[in-house]
Amino acid sequence: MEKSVYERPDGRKIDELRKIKIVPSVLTRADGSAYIEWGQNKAIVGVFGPREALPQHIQNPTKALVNYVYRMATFSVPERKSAKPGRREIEISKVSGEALESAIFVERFANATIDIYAYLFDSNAGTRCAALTAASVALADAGIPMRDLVPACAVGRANGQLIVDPCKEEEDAEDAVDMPMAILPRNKEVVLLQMDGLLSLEEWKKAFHLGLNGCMQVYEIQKKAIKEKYESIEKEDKKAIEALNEEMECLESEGQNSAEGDYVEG
Amino acid sequence: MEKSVYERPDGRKIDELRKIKIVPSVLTRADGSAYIEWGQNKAIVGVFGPREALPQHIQNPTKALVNYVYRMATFSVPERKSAKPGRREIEISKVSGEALESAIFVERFANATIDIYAYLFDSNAGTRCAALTAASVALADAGIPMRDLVPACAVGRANGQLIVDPCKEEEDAEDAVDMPMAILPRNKEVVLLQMDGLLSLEEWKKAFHLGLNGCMQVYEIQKKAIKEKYESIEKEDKKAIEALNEEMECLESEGQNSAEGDYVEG
Amino acid sequence: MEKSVYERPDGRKIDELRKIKIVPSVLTRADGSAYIEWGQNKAIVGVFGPREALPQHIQNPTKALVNYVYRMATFSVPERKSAKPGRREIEISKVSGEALESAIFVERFANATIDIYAYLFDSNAGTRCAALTAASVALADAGIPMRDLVPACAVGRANGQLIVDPCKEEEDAEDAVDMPMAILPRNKEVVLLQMDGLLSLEEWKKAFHLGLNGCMQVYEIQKKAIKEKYESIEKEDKKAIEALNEEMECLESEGQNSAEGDYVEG
Amino acid sequence: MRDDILFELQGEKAKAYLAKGKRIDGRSLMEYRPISIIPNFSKNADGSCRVKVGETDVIAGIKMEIGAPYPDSPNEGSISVGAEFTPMASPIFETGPPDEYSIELARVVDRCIRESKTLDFKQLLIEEATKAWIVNIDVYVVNDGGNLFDASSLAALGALIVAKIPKIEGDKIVKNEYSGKLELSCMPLLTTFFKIGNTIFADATISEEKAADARISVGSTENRQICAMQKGLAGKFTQQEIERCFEMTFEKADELRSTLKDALAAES
Amino acid sequence: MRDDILFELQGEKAKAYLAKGKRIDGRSLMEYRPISIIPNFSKNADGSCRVKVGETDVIAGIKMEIGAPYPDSPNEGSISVGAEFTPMASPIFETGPPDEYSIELARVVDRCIRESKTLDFKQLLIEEATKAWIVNIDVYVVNDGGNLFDASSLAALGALIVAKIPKIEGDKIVKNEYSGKLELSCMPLLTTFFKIGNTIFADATISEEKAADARISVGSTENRQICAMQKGLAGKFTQQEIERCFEMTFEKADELRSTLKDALAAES
Amino acid sequence: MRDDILFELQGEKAKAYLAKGKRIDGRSLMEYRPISIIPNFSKNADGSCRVKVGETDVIAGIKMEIGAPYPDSPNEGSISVGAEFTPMASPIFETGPPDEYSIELARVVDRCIRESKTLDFKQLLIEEATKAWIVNIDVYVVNDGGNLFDASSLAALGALIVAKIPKIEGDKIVKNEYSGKLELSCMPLLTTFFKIGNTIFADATISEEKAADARISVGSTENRQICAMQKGLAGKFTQQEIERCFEMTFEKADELRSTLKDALAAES
Repeated sequence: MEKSVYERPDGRKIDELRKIKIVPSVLTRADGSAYIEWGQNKAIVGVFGPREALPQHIQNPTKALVNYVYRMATFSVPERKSAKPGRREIEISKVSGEALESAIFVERFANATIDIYAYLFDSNAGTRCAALTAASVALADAGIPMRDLVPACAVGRANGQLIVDPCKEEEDAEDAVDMPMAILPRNKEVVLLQMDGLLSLEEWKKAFHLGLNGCMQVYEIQKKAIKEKYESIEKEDKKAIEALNEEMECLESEGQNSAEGDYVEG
Repeated sequence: MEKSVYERPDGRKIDELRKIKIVPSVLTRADGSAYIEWGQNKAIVGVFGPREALPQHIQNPTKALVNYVYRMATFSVPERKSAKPGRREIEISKVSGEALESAIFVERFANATIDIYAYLFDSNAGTRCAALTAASVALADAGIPMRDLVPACAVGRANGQLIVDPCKEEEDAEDAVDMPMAILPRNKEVVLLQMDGLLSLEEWKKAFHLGLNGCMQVYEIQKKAIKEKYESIEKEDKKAIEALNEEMECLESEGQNSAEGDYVEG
Repeated sequence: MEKSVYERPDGRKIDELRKIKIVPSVLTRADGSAYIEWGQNKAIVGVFGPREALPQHIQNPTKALVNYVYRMATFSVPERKSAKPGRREIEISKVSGEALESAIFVERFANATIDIYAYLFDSNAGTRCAALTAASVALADAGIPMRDLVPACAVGRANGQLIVDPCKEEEDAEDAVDMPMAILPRNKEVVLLQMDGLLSLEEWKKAFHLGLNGCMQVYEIQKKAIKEKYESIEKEDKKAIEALNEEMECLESEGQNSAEGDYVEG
Repeated sequence: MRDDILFELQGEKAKAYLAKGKRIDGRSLMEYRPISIIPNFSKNADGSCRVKVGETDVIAGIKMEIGAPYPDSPNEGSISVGAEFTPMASPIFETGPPDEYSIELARVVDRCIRESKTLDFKQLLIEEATKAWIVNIDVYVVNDGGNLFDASSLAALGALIVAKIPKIEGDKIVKNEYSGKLELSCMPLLTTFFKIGNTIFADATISEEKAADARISVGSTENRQICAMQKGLAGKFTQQEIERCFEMTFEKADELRSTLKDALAAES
Repeated sequence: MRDDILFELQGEKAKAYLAKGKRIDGRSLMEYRPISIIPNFSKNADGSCRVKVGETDVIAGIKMEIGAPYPDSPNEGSISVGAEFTPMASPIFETGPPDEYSIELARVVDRCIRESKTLDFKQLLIEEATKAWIVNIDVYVVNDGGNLFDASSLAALGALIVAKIPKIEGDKIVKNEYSGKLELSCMPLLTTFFKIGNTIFADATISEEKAADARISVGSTENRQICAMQKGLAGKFTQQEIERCFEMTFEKADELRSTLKDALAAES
Repeated sequence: MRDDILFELQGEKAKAYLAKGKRIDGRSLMEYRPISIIPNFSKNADGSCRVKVGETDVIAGIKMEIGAPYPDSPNEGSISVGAEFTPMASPIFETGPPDEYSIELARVVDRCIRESKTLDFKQLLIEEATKAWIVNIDVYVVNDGGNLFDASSLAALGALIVAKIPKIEGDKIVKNEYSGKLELSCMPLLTTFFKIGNTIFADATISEEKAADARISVGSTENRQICAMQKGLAGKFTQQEIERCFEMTFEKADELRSTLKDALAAES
């Protein structure tokens, strides 16, 4: 897309993502799951629900709670992390859960909870985006009705150059900016957006454009992963197909959603 | 009252309190509240209730629970306090809550809780007395029926001299004694009494006399604060008056209480 | 039993237990209790229940929960222990509770819990066995129906010699092995078995034999303690006898149990 | 008391007003409520500031502590921001360890200060690799009247501006004596925008906030640099909506900065 | 088991008796239940003592640790008192972190020892500013038969009296060897008085305690000095009532002290 | 999802099969499910290994840290084993502090490694009394398909075998550089046997495990030494039953060891 003299440590173009591999249905005891490799990042996501929210006093009679838990294994980072969840993990859990909630038809499941657990076992920048990207695939795998998948991707800056999907080395640049984002691809609406670092308004616009582009690429990978799973299942299990079918319909047909949910054209 | 050669660091007489300012109704989301400045001490107290005590198994079918929480902000003390509540704060919360319970008609509110939160944002000795003094004003502001207000005041000793309302410097004296107390003024009954330091029985009697005297001065300041509020509200809000009116009646008429509550002439 | 050149630090024979003293009914507020001195080890055990398990969601409709809590006082060990329970205490609590559950007719008490609290106040090796040994006496004291008592005893190795009931000095030997075990004596079935250290299969068989022997000795001491209590009570309290009577019957008659419970000849 | 059901009803009303581009209290969409600022609220703090934005009431205080620099930046001090939603601030808060709400609040306030580079962490060094200042900033929410992010950011900045550096003798802090002031190179502030339906507005009251679909906080400096962003709640923003917020952010942050400056000038 | 409802009924009965100046167990108002004291209950403790007052049963143990003196008292050691209401002590206690009951108990026992100045903290110094003894006193409540304050105070004092100071080599404690004993300058003890209706009495049983309106604990020394006070529960005391307690406190504490001395003499 | 009631029904079925000496999935009583092993699963770990045994899925990772040796073994490093049952592993796990299940799992895995003496703790010393390696081994349970002890033990051993020792410069670890490998003198592994009725079998599925009366884990080495034992659950074993398990343990552990060796050979 853009040309630049900046050479990325891993030789990627500035708008090129690292290699991403997504495998749905990797766990047997969760209702849905997905494994993701995103560069060095490795995450497993398990989904449970909709199931009764407990204790009762946390139940919401108008919608399902979305409980997202993001955790990093002690050995997943260069310096050993404490086994106790840190404040960073708690903040990421909160904003990621809110991002997913925007995609789920939560209003269909009164008093329920949808629990999403995302664990990182290896990491190299961009873990919250990797986990979130896997999470909506796991939700689809669990047959939970969604308006859309939620692809995520970070944009960064290193040595004056805006780049998509920065790696750790780029994240540590002197002038680094880190802007993780996630969208609902159909209308390109932003459901997660955070930013660290200094940007002018003009730079922000360019960065946002790069990020949107990255998210759309991630979206294709998500859809392909679900489709492959769908095809492999087709030969084995009639019943499971129907649930996924419904999912795929929901993701591909546009006009229907406004009628089904509270979706509003942005 | 007494004459002495001892000169107090802030020039006060031995039976003279620091400057006290009480403002009721400073919070909008609590049911009642008060702000107090007592020398350098600054506290805000918020009251909620009577409301249902939860979880259910803590409910008492014969009376309301009184849950008093005393906390100091991390920056309210010379050396930074941990954000985690300490054992001192927990002990003070317990005895202060018991002191207030003696004044509240708890038997009228089965299965309920009355929650009182007192936070100190600046301090210089005597914080538990300042917080407790503000708390009964906040309870009155919340319209919670009480037998009496609960003024509090500490007595101390420094350089052989008994003094009322010691400041930090006096609290750190070699021979320091610290005796915080709180009373129900009408019958001068003691509802909070603690003591650190060495005293003979004779000294204790003198100290107690000083303390009673201090509490009675605090009582006048409490009543004045409520009265001023009452007058300022009168012009604005008819409905709120009635609740406070009931409070003030309860505080000023004596004969009635024995009939209404389980009050026993001491 | 065996002869050896190894001399034990306290002069005991290799199959000789330290002095054990058990006193049932030492607490008045628990439903059952026992005090044990086992060498330097001193433990007090209190039992509550069967009582309703709370919160409700932990209840099991088919049997009583057995909640065993093993704790060491901060001053009970050579180096001060933190007041917070450690991982060792939690593991011992789990396996000891499982051992006792095998003896209790838990299926008779749906939705109930039986809480067993064992505190060590002095120690010198073998504390889990001492606590467990006292616990089944305390359960009997509480009148909780059991298939059998649960005597416990450790086996160890020091300087190449297998020994019963090792003391601290023996536990610290270069080639030390520590194997605590507990049995249901009637059929010599193992209900607790743990092992630290290196053993060949042949050594293990010898060690196990020593341990069984030790447990049977402990069993006699348990029965004697209950019997003495029973006799002393006889003179005082008619009603209490009946409960204990039932206990003793249950422990001494064999044929009956299969009919009463789910006991299976091993 | 106004209980939570009442707030929900007010939320519905707020929604109806906003759909017509109006607000219950008569403010325009991008107008802040009256702001009052009390710098140096706590004498025992090394810096402190109480800020009220409408009914919202927060108190920030700073304590400087001596600590060891992080191994990977041996010549730098650091900051640490904490937030406590006191249980008196709202009928629904509870005492207890910091929950996800207060953690998010603290981390976004921290981000705005840290990423603006207003504090030169190298100037917080006392002795290479062994001693540096840790600037502890704690924000207490005393009354939650909505828009806690902006009020907390304002209070934290106010506290930083008036903060003094304790005097050191040997390894210890000398009580009540100071060796100078913290130097700040700019005045970073958060401004937060809320969305209900298709309406975007600033400085939500608590009833508006409870009815809001989405929220975006933008940290910026007087040099028109964006230094932090945080989107919150389960709603979504289009690119145009976000850009609209950015256009407002510099203007609104400038307003807040001049209110703060006035309060500081009045104080001294 | 005697469950809590049973205790409440007994409480009503206790109330009726006390209204007539009598007690269910026939004691006079200021009479203590039989006391038994076992010093050196735990060999691994540096000092320990088990105390039974009627059905109440508590065990105190001491561990001396080497720690750094507080910066503001570089030539002093310190004490630290903890209390644990074990769950076997009563049907209603639960395992878990120390609650307000055990914290109050520990702090009042601590206050009585600390404020009496029976321990000279300067004598606990090992090396100025870097090493001093921390005297950890932990009290375990094994059976709650009422009046835990007095029983715990007695057990803590007993443990202190028999406590030995570990031998040090270099920076480490040598196990099972001691370099001397803790020196105490006096024998501070708590005596607690309870109020039901207008009756004041000492050493409440658990049923009396559950029925009590108010409680006051007074710490005193054999020199007739008051060193600690703590009023508890939601009742109230008049000045005369408190003075009446003070008059009794010295007498009752003297009784307890001589019981303790007898037990120690029997031991050695 | 297969919910827990479904598992219970399957448990009943498993019981019926086992009573006839058979298993639902057609395995023989002592046969393990297919095992897949991925060494070096995490690059940021100093050693790591993912192990699947049937549906059971666990990931072990190692981080070496520099710490002070224990005072009573000044020339030794140490190991520390943790286990986390992630909430995705089963519908009934919850996030939170390690409970008794994960603590037991971690401690038995630790025991098997530690007591086999496969790691010479003296070789973990960096500098006497002040610096030594602490080998942190953390096991994450990702899917609980039964028999977590054996899978976790296998993953921990796999991680240890591939573990590298970080390079040190001065007091600090140099990131991504290594000075060598951990040396192991043997390959200790747990094998766990379950009992339903009078049938003893290995490698229980989750439904078999839920129906099991008793469990015994035996740690052993290729030298036919037993290095750890742990009996679990509320059932009981006779001496003959235990001896039968021991006879199987060496054979089964040898099988697991050769599976592990194959996986490691394939990797390099």
